Amino acid sequence: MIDKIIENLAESVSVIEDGAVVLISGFGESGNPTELVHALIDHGARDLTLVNNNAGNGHVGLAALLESGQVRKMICSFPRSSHSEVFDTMYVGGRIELEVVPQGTLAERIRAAGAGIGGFYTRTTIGTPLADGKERRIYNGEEYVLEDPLYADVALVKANLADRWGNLTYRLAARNFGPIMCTAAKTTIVQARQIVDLGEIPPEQVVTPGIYVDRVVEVANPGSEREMIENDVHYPAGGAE
Amino acid sequence: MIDKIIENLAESVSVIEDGAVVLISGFGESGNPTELVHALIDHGARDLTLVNNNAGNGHVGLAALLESGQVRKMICSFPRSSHSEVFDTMYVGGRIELEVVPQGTLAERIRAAGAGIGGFYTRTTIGTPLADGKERRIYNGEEYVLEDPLYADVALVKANLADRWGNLTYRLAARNFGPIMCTAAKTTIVQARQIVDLGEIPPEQVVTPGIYVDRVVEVANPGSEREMIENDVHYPAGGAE
Amino acid sequence: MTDKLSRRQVAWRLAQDIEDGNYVNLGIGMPELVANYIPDDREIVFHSENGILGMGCEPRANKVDYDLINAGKKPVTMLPGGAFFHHADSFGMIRGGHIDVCVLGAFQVSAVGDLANWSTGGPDAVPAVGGAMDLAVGARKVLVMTDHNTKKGDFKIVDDCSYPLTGAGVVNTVFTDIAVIDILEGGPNVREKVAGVSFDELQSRTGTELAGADTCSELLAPDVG
Amino acid sequence: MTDKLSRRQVAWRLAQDIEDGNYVNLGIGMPELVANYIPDDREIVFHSENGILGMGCEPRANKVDYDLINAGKKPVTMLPGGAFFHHADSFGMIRGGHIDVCVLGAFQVSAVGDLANWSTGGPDAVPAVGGAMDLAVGARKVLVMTDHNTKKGDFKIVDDCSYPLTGAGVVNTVFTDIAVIDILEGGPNVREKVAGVSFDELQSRTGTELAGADTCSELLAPDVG
Repeated sequence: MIDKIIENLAESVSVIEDGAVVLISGFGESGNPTELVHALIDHGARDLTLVNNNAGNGHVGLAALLESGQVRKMICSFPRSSHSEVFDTMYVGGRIELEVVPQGTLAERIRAAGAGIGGFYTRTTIGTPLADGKERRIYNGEEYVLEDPLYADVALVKANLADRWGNLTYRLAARNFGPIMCTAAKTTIVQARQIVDLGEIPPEQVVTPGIYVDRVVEVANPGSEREMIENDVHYPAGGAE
Repeated sequence: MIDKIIENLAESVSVIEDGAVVLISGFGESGNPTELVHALIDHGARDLTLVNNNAGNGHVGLAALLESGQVRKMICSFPRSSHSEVFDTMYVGGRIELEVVPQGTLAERIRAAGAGIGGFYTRTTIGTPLADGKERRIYNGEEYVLEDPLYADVALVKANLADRWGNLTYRLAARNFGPIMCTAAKTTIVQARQIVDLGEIPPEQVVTPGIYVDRVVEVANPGSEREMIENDVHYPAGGAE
Repeated sequence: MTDKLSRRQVAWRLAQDIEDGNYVNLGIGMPELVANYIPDDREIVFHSENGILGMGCEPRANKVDYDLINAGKKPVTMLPGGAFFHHADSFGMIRGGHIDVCVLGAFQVSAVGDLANWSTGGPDAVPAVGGAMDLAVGARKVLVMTDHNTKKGDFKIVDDCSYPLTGAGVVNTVFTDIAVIDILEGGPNVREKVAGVSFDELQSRTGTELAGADTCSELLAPDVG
Repeated sequence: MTDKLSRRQVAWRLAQDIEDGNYVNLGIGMPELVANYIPDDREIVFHSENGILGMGCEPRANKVDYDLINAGKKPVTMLPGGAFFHHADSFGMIRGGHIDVCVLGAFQVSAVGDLANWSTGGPDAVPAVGGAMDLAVGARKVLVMTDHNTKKGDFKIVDDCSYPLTGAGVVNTVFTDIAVIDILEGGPNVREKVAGVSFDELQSRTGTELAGADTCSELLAPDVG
């Protein structure tokens, strides 16, 4: 019998090893697997490479994971934000590596890894410093650069509904990076707002088929990073002192 | 106001020009835009290149379009089938060109064209004659070949629901090539079983967003090619005599 | 006699150039103002790169849902006919040439339409690019919305960008507080300028040679604040 | 003493090698029989390359819906937990290494696991490849189900394939009517053979050198027809 449901957060992330490349879903306030990220802080795996569109806010979620010292490198498209002081300080202090990837190329590199594509050409970055040193090729008279897949060991993803096969749906625009990140990691760990019976998600409405998902944990009332930041929450409590 | 709904089939395909590359959705009996294909026969555009997984059955739909003499070249993964006598005869008689592309590479080439990807590497065909002459590259110690996007002028696609913005859903496994073909053509023409009011398709359940669709025509009770073949229907009537 | 437009007026002016039925992506910040000034008889579908088509206006305070935000991470609403999709599909839409118009800000625009809007190249700056490079190459039309000069009075429309590029040869038209300038094959061509600024003065405030002295018309906008 | 299995028995034997929880693609034709013999205590998710996960059995006649067919174009049903997706996603799933097992037929399998199953190379044949090349490189395990020899008695397991390849070095195990042969690093190794065929006879019916004479066990299957 297939049952991907894990009873608690700690167990769900217990398989993450030192040195792992970890994809973390979410964009802004939507789709962040904050509880899984906090469980990863407690778990303590080190020397991680994180992949997210941004680089965390405040002192919770991804920013708290950076602050914990467990992260060697950040791959993202836009590290700067109004509350990205943890990353900013670490970067300026030389305490973290940064790879900046245009947002669409980041998404496509993740998709390529999941779909068995070994590399692809895109016009994005042509004429910019981010194309320096990259192989080029002409299609339809326009220049393209070659980009590589972005393989990962682990994906931490937030979904809305999930079932024991790992089928997923997402709420509204919280879908963002979730579906492609699920495909690209050796182990995909999902926090879902609600676990439903098999068959409750109509097959035409499944967004991520369970084949891409390894572990599902229910987090019925996920916290809001925005509210945590407004209340100056640090994870773990007192961690910044 | 955006209104992509066209009142009749003849008008919907009237924009197709001689020499067009035409993507045709469908796999087996599911998802074939038979009525649009018949309208294209009546329209009469010539020197076409068709792209479909197969090469038509009986003397209706895609096979009838081949039989009409309007097609120069067929791009597909599997031209042979139990009722593919029209294609078989034309091919053996040297009256049509054939490009055989593995099914996954065919799908990915179509997706690449729609997604602004200029080419991609895949392991598929390595070690086979279909890789002859193709550029190679190593990823993770394995050999990959370079494949090009497959750009098209027109896509003829069968959907289930559609609205005036061109948002689409598909029935069951009739989804197959529809969503990617919609993205890859300059002009995408859709026959839908039912046109619904804007907003009736929930935004999380839209499979093809209207941005990819140019023209929608309602065909409430599409014919079954399988039944037509059983009844030895020829399109147009008497066309084979 | 108008000698400069407000930001809202620039947004209004740019909005008049967006056609009925266009699929439009508005960059974060100033470009977002454009949504307010689309003429009532035009139906526009707004795209947001996080995975939305068919965005509506800001929600009322009691309708805010942080799972429904735009690329600027601000709460939005959905119009009937909208759709959600994932990030790879969203950028496939952008790169694949399906977005009719994108509106971006700029640090600099060059005479051949190069755009620099992501980095001032300072050694200590944290580099951050987001989706601008994809939009710059992917959108059918790239419209730039910017002040004509920096606060210090430096040129923003220049022979060659000194800042790192976002995209090369991508800009179609620049909408500034004093002019509308099309980047044509032959170079920048002034389509409109405010009455209070002479062509010579416009040229003196621009770091590259402008054409259109004899053909440009008056840049006008209603008092939208 | 069994001297050969029926096709259904080969399907049964192969089904025993599919593990609980596996995602499995069954090729068109003979491999489809495998679905009937999965042990009751194993939950398997069947994939069909036209865009289905979670296929169930054949529908009753009054439940046939030709929008719900498998890659062989035959009507199927859906199990609770199934999902539909488009062709690019379906082959991303295959190429990306997400399918645990695929079962394919073969014209020839070589000593190093090359598979030839799409073309006999004849000059007049209409070439047709379908999804076999994607499955051959993409599935984690490729299991081949075939008669041990052709109807004419020719070898199908050979030193080198004479027919055009579907994939190079992709086959893990070959299930024939008289043996189960693993393609190991050192070459083909007989895991099981029917009692009615001696190892020497098996070798004589095989076009490449076989190992495992001392270790192979008996190939048995119940009378499944």
